[in-house]
Amino acid sequence: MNIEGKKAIWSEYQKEIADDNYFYVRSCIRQNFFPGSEVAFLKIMREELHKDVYEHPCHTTCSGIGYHGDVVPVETAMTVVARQFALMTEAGYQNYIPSCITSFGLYTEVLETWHHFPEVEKKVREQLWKATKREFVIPKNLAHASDIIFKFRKEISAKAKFKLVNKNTGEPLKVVDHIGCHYAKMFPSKGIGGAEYPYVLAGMVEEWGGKVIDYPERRHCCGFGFRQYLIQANRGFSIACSKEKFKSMQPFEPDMIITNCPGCPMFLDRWQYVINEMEGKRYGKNGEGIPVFTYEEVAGLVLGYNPWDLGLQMHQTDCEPVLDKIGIEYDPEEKHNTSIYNEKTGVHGFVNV
Amino acid sequence: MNKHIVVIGGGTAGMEAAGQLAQAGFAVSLVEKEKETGGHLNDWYKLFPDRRNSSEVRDYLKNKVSSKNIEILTGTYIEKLHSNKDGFLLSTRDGTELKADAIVVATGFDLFKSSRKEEYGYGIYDNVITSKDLEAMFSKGEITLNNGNSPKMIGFVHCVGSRDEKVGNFYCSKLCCVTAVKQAIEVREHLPESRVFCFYMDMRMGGAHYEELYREAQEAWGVNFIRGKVSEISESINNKLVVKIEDTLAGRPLKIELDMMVLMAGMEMSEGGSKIAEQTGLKTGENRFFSPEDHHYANNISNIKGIFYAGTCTAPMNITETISHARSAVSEVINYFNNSRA
Amino acid sequence: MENYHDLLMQDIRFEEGLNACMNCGVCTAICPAAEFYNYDPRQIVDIVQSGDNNEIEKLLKSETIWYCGECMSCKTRCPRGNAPGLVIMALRGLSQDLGFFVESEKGRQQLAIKRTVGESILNTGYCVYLDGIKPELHPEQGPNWEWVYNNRSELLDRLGGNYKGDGPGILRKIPEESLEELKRIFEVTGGNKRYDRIEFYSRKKAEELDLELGEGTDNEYFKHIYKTNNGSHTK
Amino acid sequence: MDKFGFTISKGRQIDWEANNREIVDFIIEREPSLKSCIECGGCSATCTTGNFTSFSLREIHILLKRGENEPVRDIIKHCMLCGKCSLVCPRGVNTRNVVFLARQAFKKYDSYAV
Amino acid sequence: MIVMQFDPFIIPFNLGLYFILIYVVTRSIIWFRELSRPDKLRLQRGFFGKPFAQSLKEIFLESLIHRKILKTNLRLGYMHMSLAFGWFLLILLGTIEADIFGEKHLNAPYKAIFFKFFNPDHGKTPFEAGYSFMMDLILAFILSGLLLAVIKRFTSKAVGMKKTTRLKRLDKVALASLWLIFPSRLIAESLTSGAYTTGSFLTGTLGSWFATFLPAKEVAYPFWWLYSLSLGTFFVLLPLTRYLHIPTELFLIFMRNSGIRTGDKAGTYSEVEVHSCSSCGICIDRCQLSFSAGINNIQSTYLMKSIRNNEDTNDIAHNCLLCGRCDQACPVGIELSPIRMIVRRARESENKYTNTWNGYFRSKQSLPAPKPAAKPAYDFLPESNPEKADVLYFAGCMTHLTPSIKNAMVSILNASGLNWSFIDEKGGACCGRPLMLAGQDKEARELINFNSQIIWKSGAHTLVTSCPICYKVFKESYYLDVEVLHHTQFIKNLIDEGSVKMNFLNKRVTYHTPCELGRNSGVYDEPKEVLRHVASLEITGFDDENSLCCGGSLGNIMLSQANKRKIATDVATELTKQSPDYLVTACPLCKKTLAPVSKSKVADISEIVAEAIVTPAYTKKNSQQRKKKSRVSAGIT
Repeated sequence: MNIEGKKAIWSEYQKEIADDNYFYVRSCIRQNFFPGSEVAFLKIMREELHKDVYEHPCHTTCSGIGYHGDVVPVETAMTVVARQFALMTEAGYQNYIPSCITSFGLYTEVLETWHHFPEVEKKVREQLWKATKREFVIPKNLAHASDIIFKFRKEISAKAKFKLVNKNTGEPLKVVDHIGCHYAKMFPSKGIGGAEYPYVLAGMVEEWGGKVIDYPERRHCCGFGFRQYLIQANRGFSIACSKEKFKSMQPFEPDMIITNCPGCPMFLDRWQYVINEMEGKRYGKNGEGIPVFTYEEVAGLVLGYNPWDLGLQMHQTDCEPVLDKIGIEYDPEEKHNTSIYNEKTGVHGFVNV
Repeated sequence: MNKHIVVIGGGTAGMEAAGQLAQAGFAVSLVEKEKETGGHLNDWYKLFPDRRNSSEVRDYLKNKVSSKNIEILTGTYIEKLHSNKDGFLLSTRDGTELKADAIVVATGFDLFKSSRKEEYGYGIYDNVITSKDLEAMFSKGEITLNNGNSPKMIGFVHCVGSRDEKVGNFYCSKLCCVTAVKQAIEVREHLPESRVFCFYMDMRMGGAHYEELYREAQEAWGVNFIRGKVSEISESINNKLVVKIEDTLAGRPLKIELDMMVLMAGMEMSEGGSKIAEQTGLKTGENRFFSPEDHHYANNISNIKGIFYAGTCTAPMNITETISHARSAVSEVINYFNNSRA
Repeated sequence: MENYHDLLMQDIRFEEGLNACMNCGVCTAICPAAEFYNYDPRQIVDIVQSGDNNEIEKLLKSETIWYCGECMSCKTRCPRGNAPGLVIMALRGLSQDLGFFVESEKGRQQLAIKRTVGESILNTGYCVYLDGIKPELHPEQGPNWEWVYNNRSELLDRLGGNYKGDGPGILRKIPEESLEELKRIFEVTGGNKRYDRIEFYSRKKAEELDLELGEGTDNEYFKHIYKTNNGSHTK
Repeated sequence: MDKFGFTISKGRQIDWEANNREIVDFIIEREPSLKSCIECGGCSATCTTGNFTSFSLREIHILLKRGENEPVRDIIKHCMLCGKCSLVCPRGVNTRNVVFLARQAFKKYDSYAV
Repeated sequence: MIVMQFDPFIIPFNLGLYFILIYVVTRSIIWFRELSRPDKLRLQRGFFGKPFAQSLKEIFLESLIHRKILKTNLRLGYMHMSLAFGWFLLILLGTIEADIFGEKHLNAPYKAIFFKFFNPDHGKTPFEAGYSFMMDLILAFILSGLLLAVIKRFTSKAVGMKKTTRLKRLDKVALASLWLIFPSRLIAESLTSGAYTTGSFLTGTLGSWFATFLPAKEVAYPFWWLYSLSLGTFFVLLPLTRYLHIPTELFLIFMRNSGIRTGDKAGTYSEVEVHSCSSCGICIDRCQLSFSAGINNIQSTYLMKSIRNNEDTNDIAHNCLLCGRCDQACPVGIELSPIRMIVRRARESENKYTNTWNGYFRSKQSLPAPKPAAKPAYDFLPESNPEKADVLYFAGCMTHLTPSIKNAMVSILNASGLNWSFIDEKGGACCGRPLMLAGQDKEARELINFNSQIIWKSGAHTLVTSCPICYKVFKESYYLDVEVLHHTQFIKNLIDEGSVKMNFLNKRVTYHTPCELGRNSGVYDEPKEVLRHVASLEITGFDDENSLCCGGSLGNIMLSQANKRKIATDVATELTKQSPDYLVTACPLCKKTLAPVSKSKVADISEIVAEAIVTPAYTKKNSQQRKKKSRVSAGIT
């Protein structure tokens, strides 16, 4: 493989990202499954990078899961999105950063549609007014939270306490990057590095000392497929997709997976357990499993945060192998022992002044 | 006649036009940006459909322009071109100025830059090559992978950069199909043990003896034709190319591992051509090629009096068409002067 | 018969998603659903663009339009700039509005999505909310999830969440007035209408199948559509 | 698995490497004219059996070529060997013999399996 | 003068003779036991009665005189006759000679064969001389034929044949010994005669000449050995070589005359036929694959050969048009096409893949039990409910590819004023014949049942087909109580009844007899009569039994399009020599095959008739009304 070729492509997909004053919008799924990640994001932005990130207490779901579950009509979804924009406008912000890829995709789609069909935007404004008496200005800049971390990846590595390097061998960790489908597949120009060779996570990994591996099914969907997971009867499809990816990455013996999507890390994490239950197959080098991380978790680890503050204890596939390789200290006792939790002070991320 | 004509572009069309003009008694300057004339012919080893050696045609053209009436300026290209009442003034990069009573634009085409088709990984995966790269291998006489081994499974992707809105080309380059078939046969000749696959959307064999060549490929060389557009190419850990395509005739996705994939790069308006178009205000079409006054009966005539088109600067053409197009350009030049005298 | 093609044309996504298709199959080649389901987006687009309303009606009642996972990989590659995924979304919308969705096993599942995600949006302001992700309903979440679920409040506290709290933060309680706004948006923009239709046609189907359909998720019909897979969908 | 309420779906991609093309090889060895097929579908259009079912020789041929033999094993029996297809084939493929040989091939490789 | 009674050189001959006698007896017992019960009875009845006399006559005419060969090819016929009949006479008269002139009556056979050796000075008296003259004459007769045979071996043209059969090694040895018999006898007898100055114009003259420079007596002896040896060898090899046909043919004749036929399964009769083939090669010359397509390894004689040798018969069996031209010509009267069909069926009826006659015929019993029959192949065919009608028209697959014929038939049927219905108007199931031709009877039966249903339910009394292929199967393999007519016969009836008026078209036409209609169904006259009724029909020299096959026959599943075209081209050229206005045929497939390669327009009879038909408005109207009425009465609208 010729990396120069990729660099050439990456250079063609530069994306405009605001430097400060962000309006942060949470992700339903990540709040449930990766609360630590969103907390870590805010901590990094505010305490490490000293950026102004505002979170509005009244923002809600973007209804994206419902929209892609096809129970929420497109007009409704657009208006819900419009309301979020209105909150931003009212709070005096212009740079919109969703934590969720489905949301990011939805926002991009909505903006594109409005751009091509102004009459639709007009209608939505009317409906929003009718329903909430709110008005909005279209965001000046729309970026996904992972774009922001990518933008500041160098600053983060400057403060880093660890590198994505195997401390025993000195080899860079082999990292598989998994990009949420709705990050760039719909609008390649809206993703860093484009749709075919996204650079958003690869950039972080390289910056923090790891080595990204390119495997055939790199672009394959994790299989969430909305209704395909939400309904039990359809989950055979969902898991089959992840299995394809594991089968394809296995020969490369990756040390870890990094993702920027809400559902993907949860599925890639849980399906490893289910596949093992169903077929007795464990992936990763000598079957230790392939730990799956969100980009914030990785950033947090690099910055030396306590794994249990990042919520790594919520993973089904143990992350300890990677922690050991990197040489991160952690207290195994602490992992599942809630009684000593309250003594510890959490990384309270939502102090908002 | 003591008229002076400048022919821009020393490829097939330019050389043929220059030669014909010289025979008609014009003084001709043939301007070629490369170090030698011949254009894309220099990159092609054998020609479809008869698989004759391209040098034969090259020799024909060389000898055509070996006339005292023709001054050949290679390694130069036109910086400026403006018209005044008594003709045109062209200045080349090295500052020399050329007067012309008429101009024949024969700037030809550029091959589509296959790296723009990102999902095919040209320039990223070593064994993804273009039709041009393959021709180079043919003339070297050996087809090898980057590790020096000879490939067992070879694929050809048709329509790379043609009929593809994603890269801004809506049109069909029309010669890639037959080129693919020709090259597929040649590969089988070189590597009798190999299996060859052509991945096509439509087989556009609209030329003399093209269909026959297609049939030969099927019957004599056992080339496999799979209808569908290749969706993506990726590399497995043992450097095999994993190809994803729908076998549209079976209505099922198909996954196949190849050693080598050849991209049939389409034809695009040449950069040189586009530059001239910008400078002079010569009309170009939606496909970015020069658009002649009329596609039926005046497809050598430009929107500027005294400037004429020859060859693939107006649309994809094969060599036969290019040469006759160049000749018709010359007859238009002759008419032009006859009428202007009268 | 209704002119389904015209109805589809009214859907903005259809207009975005369908220019002339040349059946190159690039979408099917990359489609995860086509990889596992008896599914071919190319053929669906071909039927839709044929404008043959008989065929489109069959489509609206078929299983096949429900296989797509809406990953939109197809949109990336189409040489004619189509987005079969968007076409599918338009078809699904129409199928629900006309009540055709209950004619297929996969289509009937829409009720389950409405009752879970759909209602969660209006009642909690989240598409999914922690308390609803019960381990017994989600064995695939694994044993560790059971621990997470049972210790969720301590865990969230430790991680710096704002579980059911006021103000901003992880899993905070969404203010009533915000939920009210959502409800009104759904009212104004036809969201509720969609919900009602799903309920209405599902009830009719439930009677037809003689399955009891009460509120919520704990009833025969819900369990039926949530769990049945007649195995005819994959190879 | 009951515990989860679903099983992992099997892929339906045509996997070139995995498939076995002995049936089509058997046919082409004895009826080389099949190599010149251009998938025009003329045979399927005129087919007497196609008048009653979705039987399509064009599709069958493709499946065999790809080594997807199982779906063909039974369908191939639906042909009535009336020979109309061989009369309409623009490439002069002896389609009737193709079907005839396909049936033989299945028999042959069956009985080897026994 | 002492007469020797015995000499060791006769041993080879005796061994050979007794071996072959024993072999023939045992072989015939086995065959008889393998006969089916009814055939046994037929044979027994045949043995005492007219058939027996008939057989003897036939044996004389065919096995000895070779009348059929003489008819088709004089030189070849003469060759066979001289050898067979000549040898027969030689033995007959030889025995008599030995009986009269021998020292006692009823001698052992060798006495007759080697008479000269044991009675060297025989032939002195005028009567004796006269007799030995006759013997010499016969010998000369044989030798003349032998000479021809030798020449044929090296240049088959010499006996007026384009191709001759190829031999395997053992056959060559047998052939050599056969060739040696008579020359050696000639030389032996001559030398003996020379020594004793006996013998007649042949042996005598030759002998006395030998005697002038040879010790005739001594030299004679080894030639008597040679004579005996070659006889012995020939007899021993007989059962192992194609020469078995000589005795086998006798059985064949008896069986045939007792009314036994080949049938559709392998059995004694087919095996007797297979062994009766004399490899004369006449079938090769008759075969269009040979003279038009240059395919020379699949003709019936090779089929018989490879069956005898247990070789793979698959390609031979299937690469044949089944036009029946060879059946017609076979001098031994072997039912060649039926045997081909047996071979085709053989491989189909076994679930196991077997491709030699042996696999099917001999080791039937040793085959594993057939797998449980697969589910019916055509269960997708819908329930049929045809409209009631008196006359049914079944166009058939091929006619659907030639709409002009279909339309012609529709207008003719309308003009007929009959209450008719078009059962496969929207395209029906195939008639089943193509499957049968491929040996797949079981499958064909399903289609036959399906079509029978339709025909029964329609309550019709007549079924008209346009396609001879359908015609043959409807007539022979459907169990229907309707009259099956090919449209040529149907039109003929219309003409006879005068129910349809036709103009005489001022057109010159030639007629191509479709194999399935002519040779294979015996319908020769009706088409020609119909044609004569509407146009001036010219003969082509390829009429009736001698008609050619268009090449498109479904009988041959292996023939390439290119070769089909070659055959068709030759046929078209022959039939359009006198450049007629139309080359007319009575089969859609023939039409489709000939049309692209014929100089003259190619048309089906029905088209010509439709063109000639005079349709007064009323007939049409009436027919429509009647049709409607009957529909209503049948409760269909």
